Amino acid sequence: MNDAHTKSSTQGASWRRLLPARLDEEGLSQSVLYAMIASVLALIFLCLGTAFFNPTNLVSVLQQTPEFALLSLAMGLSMVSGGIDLSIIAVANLAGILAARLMTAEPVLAALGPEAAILLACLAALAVGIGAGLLNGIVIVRFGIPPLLTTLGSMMVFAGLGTGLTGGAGITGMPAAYVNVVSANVFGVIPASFCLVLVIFVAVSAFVNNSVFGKSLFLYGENKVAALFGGLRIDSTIIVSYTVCGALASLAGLVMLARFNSMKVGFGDAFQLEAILVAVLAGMDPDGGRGRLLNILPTVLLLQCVENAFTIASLSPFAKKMIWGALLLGFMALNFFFRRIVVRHLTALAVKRQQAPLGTTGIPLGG
Amino acid sequence: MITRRTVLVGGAGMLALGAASRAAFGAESGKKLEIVMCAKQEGISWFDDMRKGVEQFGADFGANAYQIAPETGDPAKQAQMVESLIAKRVDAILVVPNDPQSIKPILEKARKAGIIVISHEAQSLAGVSNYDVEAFKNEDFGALMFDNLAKAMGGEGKYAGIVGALTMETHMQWFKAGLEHAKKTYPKLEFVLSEPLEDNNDEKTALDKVNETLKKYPDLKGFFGCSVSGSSMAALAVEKLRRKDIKVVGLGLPSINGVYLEEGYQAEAQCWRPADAGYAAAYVAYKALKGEPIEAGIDLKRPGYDKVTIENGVVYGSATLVLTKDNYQDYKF
Amino acid sequence: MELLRLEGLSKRYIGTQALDAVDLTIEAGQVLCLAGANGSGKSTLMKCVAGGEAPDSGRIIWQGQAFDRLTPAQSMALGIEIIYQDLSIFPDLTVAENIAFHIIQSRHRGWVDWPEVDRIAAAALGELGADLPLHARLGDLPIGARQTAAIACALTQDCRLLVMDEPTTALPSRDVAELLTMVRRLKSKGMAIIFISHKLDELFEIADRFYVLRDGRRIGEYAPTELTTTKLSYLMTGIEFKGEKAPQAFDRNAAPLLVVDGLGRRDQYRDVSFSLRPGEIVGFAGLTGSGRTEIALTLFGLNPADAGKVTLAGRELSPRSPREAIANGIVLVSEDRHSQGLFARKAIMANIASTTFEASRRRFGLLSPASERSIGDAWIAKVRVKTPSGEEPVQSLSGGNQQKVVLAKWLATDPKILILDNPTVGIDVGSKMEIHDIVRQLARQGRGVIMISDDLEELVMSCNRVFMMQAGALVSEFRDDTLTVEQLSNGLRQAS
Amino acid sequence: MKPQGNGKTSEAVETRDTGLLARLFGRGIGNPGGLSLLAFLIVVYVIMVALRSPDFLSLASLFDLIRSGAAWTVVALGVLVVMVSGGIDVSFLANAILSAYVATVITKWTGLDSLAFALVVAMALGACVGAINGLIISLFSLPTLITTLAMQGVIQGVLMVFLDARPITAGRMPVSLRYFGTDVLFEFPDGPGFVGLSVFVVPLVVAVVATWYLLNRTAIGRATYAIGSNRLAALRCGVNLLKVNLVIYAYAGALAGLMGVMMVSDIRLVDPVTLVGNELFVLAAVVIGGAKLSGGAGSVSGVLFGMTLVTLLNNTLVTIGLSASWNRFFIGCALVLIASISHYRAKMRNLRQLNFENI
Repeated sequence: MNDAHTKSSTQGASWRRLLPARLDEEGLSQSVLYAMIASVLALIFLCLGTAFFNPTNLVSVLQQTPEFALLSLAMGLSMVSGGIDLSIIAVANLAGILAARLMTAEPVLAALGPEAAILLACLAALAVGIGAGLLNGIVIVRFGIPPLLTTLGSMMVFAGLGTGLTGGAGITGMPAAYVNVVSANVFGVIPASFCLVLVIFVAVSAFVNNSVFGKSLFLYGENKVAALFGGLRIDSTIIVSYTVCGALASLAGLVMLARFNSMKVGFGDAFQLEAILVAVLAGMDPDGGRGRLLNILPTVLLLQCVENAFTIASLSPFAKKMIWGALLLGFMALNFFFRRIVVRHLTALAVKRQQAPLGTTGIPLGG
Repeated sequence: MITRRTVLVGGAGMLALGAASRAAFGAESGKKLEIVMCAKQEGISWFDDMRKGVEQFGADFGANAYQIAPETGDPAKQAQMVESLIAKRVDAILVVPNDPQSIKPILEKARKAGIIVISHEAQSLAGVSNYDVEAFKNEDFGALMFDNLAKAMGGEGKYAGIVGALTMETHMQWFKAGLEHAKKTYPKLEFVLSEPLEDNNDEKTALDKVNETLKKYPDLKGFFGCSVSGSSMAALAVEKLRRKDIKVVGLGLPSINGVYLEEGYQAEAQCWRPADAGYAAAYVAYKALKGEPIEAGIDLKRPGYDKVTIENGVVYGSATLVLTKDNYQDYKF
Repeated sequence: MELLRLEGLSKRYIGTQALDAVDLTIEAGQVLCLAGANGSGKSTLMKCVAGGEAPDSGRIIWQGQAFDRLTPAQSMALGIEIIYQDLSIFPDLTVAENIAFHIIQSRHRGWVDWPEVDRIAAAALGELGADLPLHARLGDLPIGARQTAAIACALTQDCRLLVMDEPTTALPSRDVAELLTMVRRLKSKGMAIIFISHKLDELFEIADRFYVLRDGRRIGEYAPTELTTTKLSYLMTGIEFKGEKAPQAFDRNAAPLLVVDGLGRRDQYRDVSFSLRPGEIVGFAGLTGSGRTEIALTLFGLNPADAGKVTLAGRELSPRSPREAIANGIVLVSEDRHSQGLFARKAIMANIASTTFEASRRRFGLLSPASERSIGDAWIAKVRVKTPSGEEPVQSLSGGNQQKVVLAKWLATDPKILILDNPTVGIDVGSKMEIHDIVRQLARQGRGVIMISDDLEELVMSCNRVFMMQAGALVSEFRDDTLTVEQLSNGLRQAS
Repeated sequence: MKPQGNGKTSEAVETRDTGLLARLFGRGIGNPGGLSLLAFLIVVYVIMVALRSPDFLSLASLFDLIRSGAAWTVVALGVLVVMVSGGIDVSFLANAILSAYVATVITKWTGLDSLAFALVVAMALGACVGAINGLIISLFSLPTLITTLAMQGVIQGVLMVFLDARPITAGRMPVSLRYFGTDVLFEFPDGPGFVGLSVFVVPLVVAVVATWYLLNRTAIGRATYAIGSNRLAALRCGVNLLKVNLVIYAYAGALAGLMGVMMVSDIRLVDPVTLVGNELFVLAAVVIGGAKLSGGAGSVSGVLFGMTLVTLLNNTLVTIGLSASWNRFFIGCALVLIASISHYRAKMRNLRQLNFENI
């Protein structure tokens, strides 16, 4: 960090001294997010005390999080490119239904035995998620349909397919082995499914931040024309991003299947809009190009804590819905002001730099 | 730095808020038994009445009994709620599941945690929950519905019917038992559909489907509805067509179906009182918590539950209410 | 009669001081040509007048009435009309509605009278002598028609001052002549007209005054008789062009790097042939829309040709995507660096590394976290980007430094052929010189350079040869002794 | 975008569908190609249904279709107006039920048991809530989808928490509202019963005409298309974005209020937790009708066509003896198909014109 220019830029108004050394929207909204998390947790502590902050309850929060977290990650990932994926719940249901079918189908069990059948079912579910994501991505890229529209249509197609295949009925009675593995606890306390989520978050986030794919995706979200002119692999990047969304959704489906020991179209419908809310609250820019995927996890946990606290305090779930909506609106309004501050700051800065004398040193150009 | 300041300001606000909300929640209930009903969905009149029963029980027995429910009928949300209740270590969980199968693992977990679990409207959960409390035997309820239908139709004619969904356990039990019963008892009745219609418990869907069916089968003489939305919308459709010759029976609430009973668009409605069911379920949980015996013939202190029968972990009352033009006003739910 | 006076107008954006205390006066019945190089602040100045932008300081005085800023509605109510460079049309609306849009918004509030809209549109088009299908969706029509509609739209208003921002760029010469006739007629009716252009030759005959703007500052006002093309160029750029050029030494006998043979694309350009040797800088002059940029986009894989072939180092090539072009060593520094070249909110080093991370891909498509920084820092030093650190967002840089970042990102790919489309648009003189230096250095390293430019000096100074393009064809070639600004500008005048 | 500038003045105007459909559907707006496809789909489907059940081709079926689809179409028209401006609204159903609930309560409470009063209250409240949407969106230039999503939560919260809404059943509904849903304009005997044209056709026609008028005959309506088509150009032309947004979101809100009252009268039950969750279905119908998410395109006739298809699919299941299971699948397929055609065309056109912004 260059202190010189920061200092000079902060002389104007005293409030500027409150701002971080380098002004950028991402940093500001992240500060707000963590301030919000801290405040909400403090508020919950004030109201509920140990009724909320006890090990059992905290573990329970972790246990309830996995599918929601995976779906939110998928939603956040789709927002990186400035898109959105409304089909994730339908994909999760469809994948779960197929896995449930395979796990409970007599001929499969007879031919493969229970363990192999579970493995096959999981792979098949993943394949469904990947296939659905591929389809979304290809339609978006090839036909140029906006992602919102594509995934609205494909959501209906996938949910319709799931309903059609099952007649709307649930499939139950998963093998105990499967249910036990997913709902097991690591070290006896931490839910295995949450560990899985943690691993996936770290892996996806690390991969996106350090891979050609991730760089391309963020750059595409920032400016898709420049990405095209910059020779980035646009088509494959978008297709891969929706494929990963689909895969994450199918994982969420598998987790739900284990948690509920059954699967049916419509399980988790409520998560769809909540996942959008989480992603935006976590700082993912719906216009694309900005945000940190890893921030989604604390945000999901935050909302889950609120949800849990509301249940414990037996408050109306609609009050929770209202508070989330209001929080989101407030958060976006704040970001609006941050953007203004940043633009003003950069304008002042650039003018200052332009007026500075020309640089004289330089290394000769090499190949 | 912005973080620190925000936290400070936020913290001050929260202190105020926290104090206020603490006052609002009231003091912790201390040693009272905590019995929680997790209903299907918030904001529905059926469960509002059930809440009365649960709270009445709390008042009668000095227990901390209350009801919660998710804002949507999504089984995943309800499962999360029950899970939170387990973590809260309540003494008993009463549950009216949106999807009995999906909540099974969570109820098993609750049992493992030593919580008494009582289900309602979910016979398939018998054995998973400590007890499943039913207002009646579903088979009897279905047969009664078809008896009423036959009576209204004069024992002959074509009829059709609607359920919440073909995948809804209780509705299908009523329908199957009733159809079986009707085939044996009323040979002149004819069910014109291969399977009942589905309304997904949505009034608009029900209305459109019933309407379409009445148009397609103009010679229909009777209609049953296993869902409240189905039977009330069937009555409304009949009213819209002014076809009082079509007799509608089915599950109904005094508050919703009363008007149709009054005006003669619905012949009879039958139901059970949600408040009583809630009360009875809470009572069973209470007895289980107190270690009192739960056996056939005990009195759950509510009409219809004064002499329950027990079979395979299911507690049956005989709390069927048949609502007619004359008696629906006696009930306020 | 004085109509409009601007006093000390200033405006700055991220990256540039667009206007710096500008004063300007215009009277009724006067045609003022606002001259300046790209990025000199002409458009910003007019946006302030039209209410599209709010000036940071200064006053706008309209017939004695002073304003700190104008809103678009205010400006229109005063009788100021502007035709923007990007036309500001509504592609989804019909031609008639686009033309009569203001009338609908102001007069037809409660009941849009469509027959009258048609009449108004037809009348306005009639005045222009143009013929457009009134009920076609404007977005479906070619750019020329859209330009015509935009002008017709301005004519529907009770307009006292008409500002035209680069109005002739997309118009064929026939329409330019008609436009000038129109302008004379409007002028005789007492309307004031401001022409914004950096290609003023065509306007010498109608302009009453030239007003020259450079780097956001007023340079001066001149009568047409005081000026020559050369003098105007000097005033606009601040560079005294001494008729010298710095020709690149290159091996004229070397095997050509790029051979373009009979290249054509329907409706854009046809039968284009030329070759490029290592170390050579070939220029393309001509009007916007003459096919220059279109050829560049073809070579860059974004605009597949219908006919002809391209041979790169002896190998035939028809890139279907920028990726393919880049892989073959062809890169394009496009004219519009904001939308096509830069990721504005991303760090400088991320911008520079954006072309190379494919190359530094390691196992599983992963990148080493340090590579971005090392590539970024190296190139920031090489092209002398003025920044405290590579982590700054690229939007915090001045225009010239932004362009250096664009150059750096392409140089990082070690290209064989560099296509530059107006590489010094809207950047300050200092950076401009530096960029020219860089380009010459690149040529010395044996790369081929194609330079498209509206700036004739730039072409003369840098290029070994310059092609003149007109209506999709190469019409003449300038080299050696014919490659002078005078010759080029004569050629350009003939071409338009 | 400079690269657009190419010497194409001589290029012929791209051939467009200027047939009867195009002329019917207004001034080159919307997507006549897509609409003719949609009309074709509807006709084919009707023929299919009629082959299975010849009785289907009757006035009774038509009247049923109108009654059943009226409320949804009314709210879809509001969605259309917002979509034309390039926005998207998902709070309209929450708004509808809030408005209907409050209108019912106020009608009961004041004893002014008149339909007109209830409608005025509901539409006024709906318009206010809609205007709040428009205000927030304009003031902070927020993405419309997320904003209205948040608003949906807020509206539902206000309804359930602050107003403590509980279902109002048929017996307790104001008489005027009770019979709004069953009244018919005219009727004639049909077999054992009656066939009547529901009074819903009145608000439906009013909404259709009003929306058509707003979009095609008022300056605000044209400004709405302009904003959706090119926001920057609209601003430069002096279009007051705040005003237009306030008007269109308030209009959408008013239609939501109207729809809410129609819906509760239709099913004779004011259920505060109903409706919400069906937003995407309405959006789908509007998009099937040719509205573009990016704005600038969409027509009233398109909405009518889209809603006709969706309502037909929903209301013929019993007739053709299909379960509802595949319903969503078909609607989804229709959506993707129709969107593919129009967007693919636009993409190719943009590529040819060297416009890389919208591909």
